[in-house]
Amino acid sequence: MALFLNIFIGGLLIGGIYSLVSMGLSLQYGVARVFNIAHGEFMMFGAFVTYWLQSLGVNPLIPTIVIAPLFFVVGFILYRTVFTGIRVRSPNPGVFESNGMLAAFGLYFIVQNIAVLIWGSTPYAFAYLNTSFGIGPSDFRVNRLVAAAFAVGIGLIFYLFLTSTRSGKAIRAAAQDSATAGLMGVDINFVLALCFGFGAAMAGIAGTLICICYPISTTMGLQYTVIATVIITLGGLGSIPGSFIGGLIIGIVYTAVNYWQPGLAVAACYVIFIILLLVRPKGIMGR
Amino acid sequence: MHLLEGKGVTIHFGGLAAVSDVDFYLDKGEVVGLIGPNGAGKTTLFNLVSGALKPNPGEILFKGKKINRMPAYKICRMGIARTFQTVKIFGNMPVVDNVKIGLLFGAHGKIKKDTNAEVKNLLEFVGLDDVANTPARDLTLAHQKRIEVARALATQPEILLLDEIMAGLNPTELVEAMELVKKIQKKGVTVVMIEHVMKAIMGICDRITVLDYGKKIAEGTPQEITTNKKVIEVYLGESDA
Amino acid sequence: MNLSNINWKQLSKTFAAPLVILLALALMPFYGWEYGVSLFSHFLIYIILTVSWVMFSGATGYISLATAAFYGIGIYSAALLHPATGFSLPLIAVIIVSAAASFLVAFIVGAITLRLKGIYFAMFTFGLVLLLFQVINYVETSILGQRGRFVALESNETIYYYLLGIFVVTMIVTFFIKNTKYGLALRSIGENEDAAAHSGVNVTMVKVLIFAVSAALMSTVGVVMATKTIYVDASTAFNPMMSFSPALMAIFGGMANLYGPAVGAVIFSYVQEILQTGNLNNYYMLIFGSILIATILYMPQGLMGLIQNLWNRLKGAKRALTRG
Amino acid sequence: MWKKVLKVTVPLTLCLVLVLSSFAFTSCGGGGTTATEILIGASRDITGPQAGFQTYGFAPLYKAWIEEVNAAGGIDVGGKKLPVRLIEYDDASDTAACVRNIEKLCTQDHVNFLFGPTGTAMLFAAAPIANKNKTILLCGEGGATTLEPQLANMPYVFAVLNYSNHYQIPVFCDLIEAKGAKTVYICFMNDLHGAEYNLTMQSECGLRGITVVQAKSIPINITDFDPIVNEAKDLNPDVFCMFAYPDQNIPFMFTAMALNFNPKCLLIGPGCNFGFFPLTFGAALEGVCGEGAWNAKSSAAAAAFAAKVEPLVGGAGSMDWWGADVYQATLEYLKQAIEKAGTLDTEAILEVYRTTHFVTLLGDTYWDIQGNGVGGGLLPKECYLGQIGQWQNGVFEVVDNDANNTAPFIYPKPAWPVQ
Repeated sequence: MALFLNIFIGGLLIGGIYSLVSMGLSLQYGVARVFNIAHGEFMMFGAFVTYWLQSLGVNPLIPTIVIAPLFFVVGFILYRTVFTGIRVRSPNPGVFESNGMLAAFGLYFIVQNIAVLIWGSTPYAFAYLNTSFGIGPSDFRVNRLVAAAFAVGIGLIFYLFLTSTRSGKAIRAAAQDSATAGLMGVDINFVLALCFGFGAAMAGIAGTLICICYPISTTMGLQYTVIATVIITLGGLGSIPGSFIGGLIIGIVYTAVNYWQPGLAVAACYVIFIILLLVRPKGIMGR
Repeated sequence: MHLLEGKGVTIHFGGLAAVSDVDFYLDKGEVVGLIGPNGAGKTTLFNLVSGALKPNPGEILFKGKKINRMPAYKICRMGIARTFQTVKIFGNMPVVDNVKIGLLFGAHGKIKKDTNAEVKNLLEFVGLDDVANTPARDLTLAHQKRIEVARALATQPEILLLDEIMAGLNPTELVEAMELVKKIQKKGVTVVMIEHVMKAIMGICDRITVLDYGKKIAEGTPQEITTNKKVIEVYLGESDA
Repeated sequence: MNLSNINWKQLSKTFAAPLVILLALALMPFYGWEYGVSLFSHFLIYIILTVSWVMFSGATGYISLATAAFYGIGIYSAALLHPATGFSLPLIAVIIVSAAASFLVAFIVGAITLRLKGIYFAMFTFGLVLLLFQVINYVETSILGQRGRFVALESNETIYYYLLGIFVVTMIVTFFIKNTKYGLALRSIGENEDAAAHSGVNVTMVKVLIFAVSAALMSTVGVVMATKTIYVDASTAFNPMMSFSPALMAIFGGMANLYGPAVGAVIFSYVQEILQTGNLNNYYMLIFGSILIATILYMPQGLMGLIQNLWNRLKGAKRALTRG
Repeated sequence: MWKKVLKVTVPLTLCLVLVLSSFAFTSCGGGGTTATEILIGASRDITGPQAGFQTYGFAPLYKAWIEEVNAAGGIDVGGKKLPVRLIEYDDASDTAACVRNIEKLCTQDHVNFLFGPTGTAMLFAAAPIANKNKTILLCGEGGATTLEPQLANMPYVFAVLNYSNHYQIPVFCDLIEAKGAKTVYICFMNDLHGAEYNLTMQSECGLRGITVVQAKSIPINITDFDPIVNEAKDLNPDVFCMFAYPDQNIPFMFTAMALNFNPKCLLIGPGCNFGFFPLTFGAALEGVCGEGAWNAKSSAAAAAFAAKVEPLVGGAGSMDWWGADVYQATLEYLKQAIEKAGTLDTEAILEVYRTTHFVTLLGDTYWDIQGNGVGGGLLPKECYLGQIGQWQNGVFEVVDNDANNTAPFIYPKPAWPVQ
């Protein structure tokens, strides 16, 4: 019973954070058609900015106020400069996708390298709300609860934005069919850049939450990108609820395998990824 | 026994029947027209015959042999070739190589002769011999459609499925295209063509099949079709092109 | 390729230069430049990996990030079959076994995954590297209680000649594929898979086969390199950079002709060497990334494509001049 | 046709240019043949995952030592004072790069000595190459049981650091056995380092009748320690061993504190031996054990060295209470060995290494030559200042059951402070 609770609730708490990490990637790939391998690096940068600010005595949740708009602008500009250029030059969407991914690889190297130059490659960690609360026979970390709640909150706000505002609807239209949306008077380059920006902002916020719960290092990004890839494949591309469900499932699987053999946790996620690609490549919420 | 025969061919796309319970047949040497409004399931039927899609339920027989579970390349090698509604050429490869692919893989052992000479013959046949070494993407749409025809013919087919090869052509090109189809027929190849250009259909086809909402609504000679009530109903409001 | 009407003059022109290069490379160990042998081995590794990568990914447009996985299979083959102590097969036998193993793995993986399009294929292949790393690491440390394995040390010259041999084989295979109907089929798949299938090309078979051939070549490099680094554990065998580097080198060099990938590989491995010994390694990834983005944006045909364009323009200008 | 010719000539020229430029590039690097200076080479992880050791490991010590030696005019070689020059290449913890660097250092730069690369796995790659090129390799960070049998055939390799069965774990097991510990939980990194400590711990426990309740391997990228700590709480072992790196040890500590897991003895390493541990955890570290060990109380020489080295490595946070003393001893021994040999001839210096005792900050220092006196060397147990340390009032006290002891072993460790 204790083990079940540990896995289930522990998994949900981790899954909440994972779903925020993957939501950004889902937007970037599902709508803007850029498979942003550097997603995890944006997250890592967010984490380090948070670390730096908290070392100056700021509450580690406060930096999100700065990080979100800052990362949004960076993402937006990046899309308008690099990816729009590639998009215009590509003869078909397939070529754009592969070239976009390769450019994202370039971005991954650059961002990680800059971070290594600034912070080196040693791990950083600090204690924030490092206490536990009990549910039945099990203990859980307060900081993870805070982070998961924060992640769910951000996800909800964004979901409302997508479903009820004009820009949100334009994004959803572009996700369905960017060519038609373009014909309907949606400025498609702007909307895609918007999505990329939102993706980057979410990565930044996710970085803050990761920083609260886990040790961070400049080389941690790719690992989270891989997990996020599995989650968005599981949940369905471009689907916010899909990212949530996928995140929670992966969170629970990850925690369960961690109880059994931590060495195989990432491998387990990957096996799920393989099975999924072969059985239902569209994902749970995919159309 | 018919050359090609379809029995109760059906396929669903997400609950929607794109082709539903269609029976059809082809006899050697004929030219059959396949018409119907947009979205009637004509191209889907081609996809089913050529192996891009698998019917469920239903079966397709080629010379009495079931082919509806076979992969596309095998169907091609057996002798059913096709062109595409939106041209699918190998754009960065020269025209010769486009045709050579069909000859080397589709005809697969059917040709003992010199392949280069055969490619040359085919290009002459469709009238592309003077642009043989140009990258295919640099050609006009009309020419690109002819590359597809040449590539399909290169596989030495018994049945050739032509998907709107006359759409978007100017009057001169149209006449040339009609000539080409007749020449193909003379070669002994059975032709099925999807076309919206009624003049062409009526002028060339021995027999016409009409599809609407995935169902076969009429079949017969051009004369029979033009007087068929159902067909007129379906085409009412559409131009008489 | 039509054998009946080979133009011998042209053939000699095509092959004269490669033979001269090959001869120069073969005499390398006799120049008395000891470190040169190591340096050129380093170049050869990346040339072979890059050319084999282009063999499949360049033609079909399927971006494979599994290079490190096959390279790692080679390294582990050497660790298991050519260890420092105990029963050891001769190196050439290990190379063959490893190539066969890699071919088999790639064949199976390819058969399952090559219907995945675009990004999914890339992610899948990259995941394969991580999966192999995690599983082998787990089995080695937690089940077998291994603390890494040791491979028998070979001399630098032996390693160099093995690599040179593999290089020649790789080039011959590439040349062969390019000039037979399979090369044509592979290109047609890259251009339009549907049309290829409906023209009678057994798309899956061609893709899987060439993918497996390129994987086999990649793994042989791993075998040879293992006899140089000697100590093998999962993290040294499955290094993700081994997946990224060949892709970048190929894109930078240009994939349109046979030499582009090789030139890209030499330039990049040389840059890496300079940065390493100048302790500017910190900037390697930065340079790597920037060049990657710049190449995709401004030089889509790669370095060789750029040179060719410039040359064509120069020639065009000259002609225009003489005409005027 | 021109296109064809061009296709061939361009790459050919490019290759040629590269080859020529590499000749030019390399020709300025050599020059070690005329003995006007003592050349020492090192392939280090300057930019990779182990780059931290450039600030708190072997590197700051050998850099300071070279500066000091050169300030005094160099090392006396047969009556002539020769300055020391260091050639340091970066390998970013990539084995292939490390091998290439060592080859370049030996065959092109003709270095007289090599300092070891960063970490044990790199050592495995570097040692055979150094040995093949007959260049003395003085290892810093890293050392392993697996290396021991190989040293018999590697006369040019000298490993200074203590490790699992040499002699940390036996000493630790003696300590906990004396206090009556009955059960142990082992958590280890699934790499060479972790696997060796795990195996040594298991066999040492077996000899003493201590039960190993669980031995769990963890991957290098683990982030979530809740499962491990929760399981350990259920099994309630007397002793918990964490054989991983700072990246894992720090989050483990946080988790153990948050979930209030407090075994009677906690052994953490490597990482616990570094100055940044007390800076991160403060009073919570009281009673936590680590591998090592030495401190200012070990000897007068150690006290002087500790005072000298702290500003060198950039403050208390970078103090290494495990290896710094032995790294320094390596350097002090090297200087005396060169002076005694009176030449830079490798074989002559090797002979000194095999036969001679010198006084360093460790006191009497000599090498335990493997392979019946013809192999490489390890430092014998008598030379070390300690094997196991325990944080007590901010000092990494040596708690070995012998003369090295600087404070009594605290068992059980106190409870975590209330947060």
